[in-house]
Amino acid sequence: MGAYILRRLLLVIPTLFGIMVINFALTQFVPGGPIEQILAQLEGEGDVFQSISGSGGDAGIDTNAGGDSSYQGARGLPPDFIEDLERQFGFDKPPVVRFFNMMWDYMRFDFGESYFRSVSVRDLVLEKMPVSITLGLWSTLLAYIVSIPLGIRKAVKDGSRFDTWTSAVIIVAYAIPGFLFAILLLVLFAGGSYWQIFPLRGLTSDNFSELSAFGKILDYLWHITLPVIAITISSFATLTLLTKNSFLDELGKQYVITAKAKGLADRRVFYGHVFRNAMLIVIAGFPSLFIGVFFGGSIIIETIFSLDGLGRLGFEAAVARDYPVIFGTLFFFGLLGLLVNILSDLMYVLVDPRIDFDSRET
Amino acid sequence: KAFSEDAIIKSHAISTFGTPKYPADFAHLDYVNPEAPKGGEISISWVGTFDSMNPYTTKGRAGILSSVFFESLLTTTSDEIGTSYGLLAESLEYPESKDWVIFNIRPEAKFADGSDVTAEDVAFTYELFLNEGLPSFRAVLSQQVEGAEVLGPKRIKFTFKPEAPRRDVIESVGGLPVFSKAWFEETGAGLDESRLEPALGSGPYVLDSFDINRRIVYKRNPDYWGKDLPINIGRNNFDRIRIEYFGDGNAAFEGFKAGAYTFRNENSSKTWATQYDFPALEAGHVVKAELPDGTIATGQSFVMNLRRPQFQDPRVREAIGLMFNFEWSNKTLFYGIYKRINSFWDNTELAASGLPSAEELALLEPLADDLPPGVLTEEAVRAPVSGERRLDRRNLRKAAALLDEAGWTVGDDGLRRNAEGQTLKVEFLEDSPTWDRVINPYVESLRALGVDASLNRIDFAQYTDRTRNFDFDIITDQFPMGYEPGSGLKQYFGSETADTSIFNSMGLKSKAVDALIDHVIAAESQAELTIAVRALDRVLRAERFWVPQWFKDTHTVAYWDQYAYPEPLPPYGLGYLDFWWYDQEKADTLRAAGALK
Amino acid sequence: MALSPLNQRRWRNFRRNRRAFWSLIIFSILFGLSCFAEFIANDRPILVRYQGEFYTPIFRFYPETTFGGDLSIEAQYQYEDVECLIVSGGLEDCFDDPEAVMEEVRSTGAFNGEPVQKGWVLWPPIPYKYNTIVDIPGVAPSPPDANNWLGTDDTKRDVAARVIYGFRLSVFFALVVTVLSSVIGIAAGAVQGYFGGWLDLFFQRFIEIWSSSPSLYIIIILFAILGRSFWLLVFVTVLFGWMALVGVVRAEFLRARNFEYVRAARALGVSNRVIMFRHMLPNAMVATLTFLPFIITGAIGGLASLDFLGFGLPSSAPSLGELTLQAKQNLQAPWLGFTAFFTFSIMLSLLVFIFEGVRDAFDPRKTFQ
Amino acid sequence: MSSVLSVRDLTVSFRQDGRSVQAVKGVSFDVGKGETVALVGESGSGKSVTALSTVSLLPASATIEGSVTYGDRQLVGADEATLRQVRGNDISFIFQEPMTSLNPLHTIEKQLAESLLIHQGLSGRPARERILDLLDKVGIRDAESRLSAYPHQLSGGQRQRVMIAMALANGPELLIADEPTTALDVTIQAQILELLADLQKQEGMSLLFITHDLGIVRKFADRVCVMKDGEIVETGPTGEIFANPQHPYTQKLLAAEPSGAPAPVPQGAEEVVATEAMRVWFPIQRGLLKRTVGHVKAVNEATVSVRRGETLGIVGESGSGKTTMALAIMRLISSQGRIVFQGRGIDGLNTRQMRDLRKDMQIVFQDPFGSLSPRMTVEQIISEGLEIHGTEDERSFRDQVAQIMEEVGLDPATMDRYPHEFSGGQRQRIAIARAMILRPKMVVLDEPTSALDMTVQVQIVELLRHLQAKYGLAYLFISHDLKVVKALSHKVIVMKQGDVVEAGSRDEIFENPRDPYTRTLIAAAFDIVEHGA
Ligand SMILES: Nc1ncnc2c1ncn2[C@@H]1O[C@H](COP(=O)(O)OP(=O)(O)OP(=O)(O)O)[C@@H](O)[C@H]1O
Ligand SMILES: Nc1ncnc2c1ncn2[C@@H]1O[C@H](COP(=O)(O)OP(=O)(O)OP(=O)(O)O)[C@@H](O)[C@H]1O
Ligand SMILES: [Mg+2]
Ligand SMILES: [Mg+2]
Repeated sequence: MGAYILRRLLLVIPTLFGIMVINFALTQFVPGGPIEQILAQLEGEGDVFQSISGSGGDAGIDTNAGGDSSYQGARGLPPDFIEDLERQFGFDKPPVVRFFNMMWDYMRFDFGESYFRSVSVRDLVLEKMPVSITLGLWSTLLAYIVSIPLGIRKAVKDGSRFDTWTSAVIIVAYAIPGFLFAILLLVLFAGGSYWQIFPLRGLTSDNFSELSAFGKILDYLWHITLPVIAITISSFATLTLLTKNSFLDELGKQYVITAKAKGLADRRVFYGHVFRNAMLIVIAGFPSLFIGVFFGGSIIIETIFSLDGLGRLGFEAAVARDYPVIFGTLFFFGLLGLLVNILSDLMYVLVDPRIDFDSRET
Repeated sequence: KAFSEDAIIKSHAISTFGTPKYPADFAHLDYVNPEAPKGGEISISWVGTFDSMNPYTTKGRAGILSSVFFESLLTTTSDEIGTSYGLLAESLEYPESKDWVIFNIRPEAKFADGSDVTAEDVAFTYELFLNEGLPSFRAVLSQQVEGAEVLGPKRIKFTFKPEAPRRDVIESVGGLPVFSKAWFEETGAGLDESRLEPALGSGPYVLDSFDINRRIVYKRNPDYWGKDLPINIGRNNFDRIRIEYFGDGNAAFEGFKAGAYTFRNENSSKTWATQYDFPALEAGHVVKAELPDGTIATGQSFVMNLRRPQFQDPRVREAIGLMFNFEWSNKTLFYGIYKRINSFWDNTELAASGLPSAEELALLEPLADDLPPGVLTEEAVRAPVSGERRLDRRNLRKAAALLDEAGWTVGDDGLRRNAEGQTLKVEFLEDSPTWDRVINPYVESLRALGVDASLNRIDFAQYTDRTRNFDFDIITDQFPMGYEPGSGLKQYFGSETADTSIFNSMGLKSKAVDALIDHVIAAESQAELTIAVRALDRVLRAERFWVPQWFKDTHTVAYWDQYAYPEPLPPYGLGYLDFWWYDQEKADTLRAAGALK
Repeated sequence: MALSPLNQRRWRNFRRNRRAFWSLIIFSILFGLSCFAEFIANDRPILVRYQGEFYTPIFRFYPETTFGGDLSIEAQYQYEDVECLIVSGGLEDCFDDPEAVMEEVRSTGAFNGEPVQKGWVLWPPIPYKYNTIVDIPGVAPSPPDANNWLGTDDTKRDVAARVIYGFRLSVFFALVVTVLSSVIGIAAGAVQGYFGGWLDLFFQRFIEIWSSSPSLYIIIILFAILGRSFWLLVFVTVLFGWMALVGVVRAEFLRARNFEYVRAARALGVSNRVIMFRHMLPNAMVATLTFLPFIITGAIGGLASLDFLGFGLPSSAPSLGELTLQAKQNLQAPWLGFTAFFTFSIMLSLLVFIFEGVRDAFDPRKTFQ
Repeated sequence: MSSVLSVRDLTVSFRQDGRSVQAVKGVSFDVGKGETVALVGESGSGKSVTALSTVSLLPASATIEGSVTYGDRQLVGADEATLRQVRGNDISFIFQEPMTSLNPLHTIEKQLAESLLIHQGLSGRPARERILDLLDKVGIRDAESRLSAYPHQLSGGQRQRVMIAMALANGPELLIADEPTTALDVTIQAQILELLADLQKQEGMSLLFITHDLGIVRKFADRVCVMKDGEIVETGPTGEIFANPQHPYTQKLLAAEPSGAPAPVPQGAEEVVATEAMRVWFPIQRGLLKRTVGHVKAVNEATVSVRRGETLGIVGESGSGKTTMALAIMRLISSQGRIVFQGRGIDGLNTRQMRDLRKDMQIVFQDPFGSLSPRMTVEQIISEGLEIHGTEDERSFRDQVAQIMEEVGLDPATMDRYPHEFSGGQRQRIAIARAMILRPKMVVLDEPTSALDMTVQVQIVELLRHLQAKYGLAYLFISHDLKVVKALSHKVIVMKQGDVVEAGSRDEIFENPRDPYTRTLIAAAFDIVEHGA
């Protein structure tokens, strides 16, 4: 096992390198690059969120972006302008050179600076972290806390009325489009027409720093209630059904009868015995699920609740072709993802000691 | 060019043509309320976020209104076109030839920290823009200005390049913001970086606080040096200007309903028509108003790429134009809020109408050979009008006839083909989903006509890439024309730049247009300008390379009932952050009713 | 083809789960019906009788001149003048006052005293196609009424028609994608989990690299080179979708390969392939069967979000995803949201129930009252 | 004598695939305090089902009718709380199939500790001590080092003993033991039976004992119930039944005993399989990183050889490495040392190359339940080998399957059932059928008759002999039942703690054992029989 872990850790390096190579190569071919993005910005377009946030108003009614419009409006691009930009972005060098420069920087944990902001990629990621951790952590936890007991109960009562109506509820919850639900929550509970119970945006209140510790916690919970509900609502279905089905598969097995014969209470049979057998996938999937929610994020929920997290950052960077951010986050999360994969494989072994990863050639 | 002492003009203002409306000793602007009380707060929203307080670079997303800190030597007003009045400048001196200009800075002009605004600062700012400004801006500046020269602590001279067109050079240098040299030198800040600390300026507002992703608050500088200047009387009335940021348009609107901010300039006809029925509005706490907007239309239109073979034939262009049913779109999609654009200078005096006048003819006739048919004899082209039906039969019949005539005949599958058997392919290229609902019906109409039309939506980096390479059939573009058009027209319509300028997206190459642009540039007076522009407008419209869209001639605003504005409003500006004011009494009523916190 | 006794037993088990069985029937009917969407919702009549001849506009193009009009372009059947031409056998007067002409012809069989050859038009139940712009006055989106049972969307297209076509397109897309990507994914997961060792080690790394490649860019590039098409979209979705099941299947196989019956199968000389797919897979299918309905609906959602970002099908294509987005953009038009929501939840419920039945069918211990 | 458990008109039927099958048809009996009642009878006659139904441990597909009273509590239809009270504490269970009855993911210690915790509230050190004590009592050597083992790391007999320890942990009032000693060698078996007898004496424990081993019945049981086809056909005190069986089935059962000797091996029969100094060591791993801290030396330097038509009997202590050796010979676990099959070294072959040889070498696993794919029907399971390796037989697979099922005493009508729908003995025969249908050259039989009643045992032994004579099969026959070994083997090896302590011909070993362990083993085996007779 030790050897296996070592092997896995060593393989992280070439894997990460592979990820970077593929991505870098692809960006060489994708039409439209950061320069086009800048040009679009100069022309007052290029609000990547317009389509999501619905801020566009009617077709083409120009809304004046921030800044001095007379200044930006001074158009007319000199011929050397683009060359200038290319130099600025280092596009005058051949791709291979750029790639190795980048990798060399990365090896020294220097992730560069965004093309479009004078901020280092690391700071940018750190800046967005709280939102993502909040959403990721709470929604994952909530999903597990609700789904697992529910799934178990459904398995035990398979085919009963309880089973049917809970299935209906979770399916409906899953089928509600997340962003519609988010807006519904927002309009109902935070907007100006119905009940104004929850805040409209952000993670904390303005006076957060003045609150007592307890007040801070309350304030934080108050703020995250709606977004976390909106994000989580759809995740019950798969997890619950997975739990249920895994349980159903195990419930008839002999060892369950043994456990019952010992006189164990149902709870103990389910959680003490069946759980671990049934939950290999559910438990082992936890780390990667968390990572998924965490940095896949949910751009739409983030947008609706005016939370600025990694989901938005990633999407924005991809669409705006902000390569340093793309590669920086890719590197960072690629690394994280690889480690989490190792972790989740180890989790398999922890859950089921019979598991190993060796070849079965005898 | 020698100049003599007596040819030098010294004035408090400068006007492109004619004389400034306000004399040197004017008491206040006509459209403001000189008695407007100071105080209160106005708050607006913005969808998106900000991460910079430097609006002079493409890096970062600058906060809304982050240029409010800065003043320039000259400023414009909302009731007059083409005139700039001294703001930081007490007076300006220039020769008739406008080869140079000297600005005399007001002795009392101070930055927010109390330091003097000096000629050094102006020169420094100019250098800064020249070295670190947006490249496009840099280019313009370096084409126009020879150099800046500090003549005294409060006196600065700009010399212009001999070849630069003269009409508005003074205004463009006078319009530069003025930064504090000391501040830049102290902080080592650059103009081309995003930063959250705003540069030091001399304007009426200073930064109060900001909270990224949430809000920016500006407060009125009580020690603002220029508060008693005649040009500032009745202006800058709010104590605080607050910008609330939202991630999402719906959330922003909810915020308005809930009173999280108090002023909203609605940009969606749908929201305007359907969503303004919330409790606060029904209780009368919120005012919904349509205020007149006298500014020039943007010239927004579908533009056909004349480089494409299928668009070479004007009959094809006309047929395509006939199929866009504005009346239906406006009524069905936009709640009837828009007006049709007919001219490149719509909503102004410069738009051509009816038959050409004698003066216009005088310009046009020499160009008769290069003119599109009908310019001399027919009324200026107007966008076709459709009836109730989306597929207006009259227009359909006309378009069908035009295409038949042009050799595009309908085949067995309903699609039109030319002699070579090619279909009449027309691809609309877009990058924003908001256009889908406008273009899809248009596409359907075209398909009914037998045109092989389609809509292709791509992401905007790709869109930019394709439009810059002129690889498109039809895109939506704007022709934002000025009130005093000049050499910029060449970028939009001139033959020289047809293959390079992104502004000439249709690729128009017309000798007649070139000649008319020269007339416009050469115009010496407002009257001459008007005639030349109208003639040009006429020709451009007759080229039918565009399918004009729409503009809005009102401001659709809603605000919590605690603001007042002078009536009548000036034609060229809504000025809610500028010369509106806070009505304490109404505000108190709102608060007493518990409507606002 | 006769089912083996085991499969017969499974089928009986499936049928005994009434919920699953009826779900399957309903789903099949719905999908079956939607396959004939052209006959249910179309802006061209199914059959036209004009001057004693039959015409089939659904299948063929007829210029307006066929029916006595003057345009060389396709007859616009949805407008009264064309209908009037057909009914009245091509009377010129139709262009002035179609209503009156039709009225008269219908009631008297003649017009202005002159007999005409009466014709008729047979419309599908919904006289709109997914891309038909409904030409009835009123702003878009318009609420449900007698003409538009589910209202119209913000482009003034009939929502009912779009749902029917959208259902077909989405389900077809999702089924193709799911079948392909599940087969690949399960096979890949099975191979890795079963063989372990270096194969697992390297295959896993390959997946790690593959899954972090920017699918959005690949889509952009492929679209730019090959043009937009349904099958390309299927290809791309499968290209990145097959990894969804690999992890869970691998985990189940890593566990199941230690079971005694696998050893027994090996002792019997069963080939690895058969061991994997006959012995282990049925026992390692929990996750797969649970996830499949969600993968199917997920594929629909994925298509929707691609549409949304502008990398999917053209915006005129009937997409359920687009409907949802419109719902968000048009909060004042709740019927859009409701339609989208009901379509999705009905579809998902049916699928979940069906797969529950499949699970039951494969569960040897499952018994029914 | 007051009865602890009283069963009246117990009827159990199973729903399968829409139909209902009665497994137990109106059974009535009593177990008195301190009494031992033996339930014997045909394999598949409903013994296990009867036992399980007393405390409602049958799967959901079963319907139980009738009454079962424990003390004054009615257990049929009782709620979970009552049942829970009774289970484990008052009534303990030893399941027939120990291999699959332990939770595969919990260590031995954890499983034992749990019983102690819930019924006695014991935890920590005292619990551990009690566990060690229990393990020691059931004869697990070096118990301390086995605590952290998982079930799959134990031999069949060891697992069975863990089950027994678990059942005894709380000093139950009634112990229901379903074939508790099938996987145990005679010496340990004796030890366990002693232990049970002790408990009975000291604590007045009652015992419902299900077994095929009539020797044990004779020695231990107070009363015997004989079951056939879901009914109790005869019941009475042990002595009476044995002395004077009434029912024809009982008579047949008592008369049946595998006996006789195998046909002699033809002269010059070629060697089918042989090993040279084969060795299997399992690493002992600790911690998450699974560092190897030592080895379980399951098989040490084993050298065996079997010729065509010959049977090699392998006997020995439970946990001595018999199964391990068998698996290694079959190349199902890795081993060191040379293995020759039909003159060809097979130790270096890879899976694919081995596959072609598999037709000729088959194995019947010690754990038949675990070795049957739960989602395949019996027909599929049995016919699969034919499918892979082909057959000269013209008949359809189904017909061939039906025939072999009949040969091993199974009803061909049940061939579309899943494995879990059979009794333990039936499953064992399915496993035998699966191996035999291929007509292999060599078969490893790991405890193939442990779950079979005497009549069936005789039938199977006959079948094996018959096949051997007809096709010249070579057998490696692993068993604790020395009588069967004697009836089948030409040669015998005796194993202890991984070593082959003695090897020789049948007669040498049985008549003239040299090794002390062999001697005790044989003494124990035949002692029990003699004792009762
Ligand atoms: N879950 C089940 N579904 C259907 N039939 C079953 C099920 N369990 C057992 N049976 C049947 O019930 C009968 C009695 O089984 P039981 O396990 O009680 O036999 P047994 O007497 O214990 O036999 P053995 O000595 O082989 O263990 C058998 O014929 C078996 O096939
Ligand atoms: N996977 C394993 N890991 C570690 N130890 C093992 C493993 N499998 C078996 N052992 C140990 O190897 C030894 C031999 O086991 P084996 O199963 O061969 O015994 P056996 O002779 O078949 O016993 P029984 O008669 O009880 O079935 C036992 O001590 C067992 O605990
Ligand atoms: Mg049994
Ligand atoms: Mg064994």
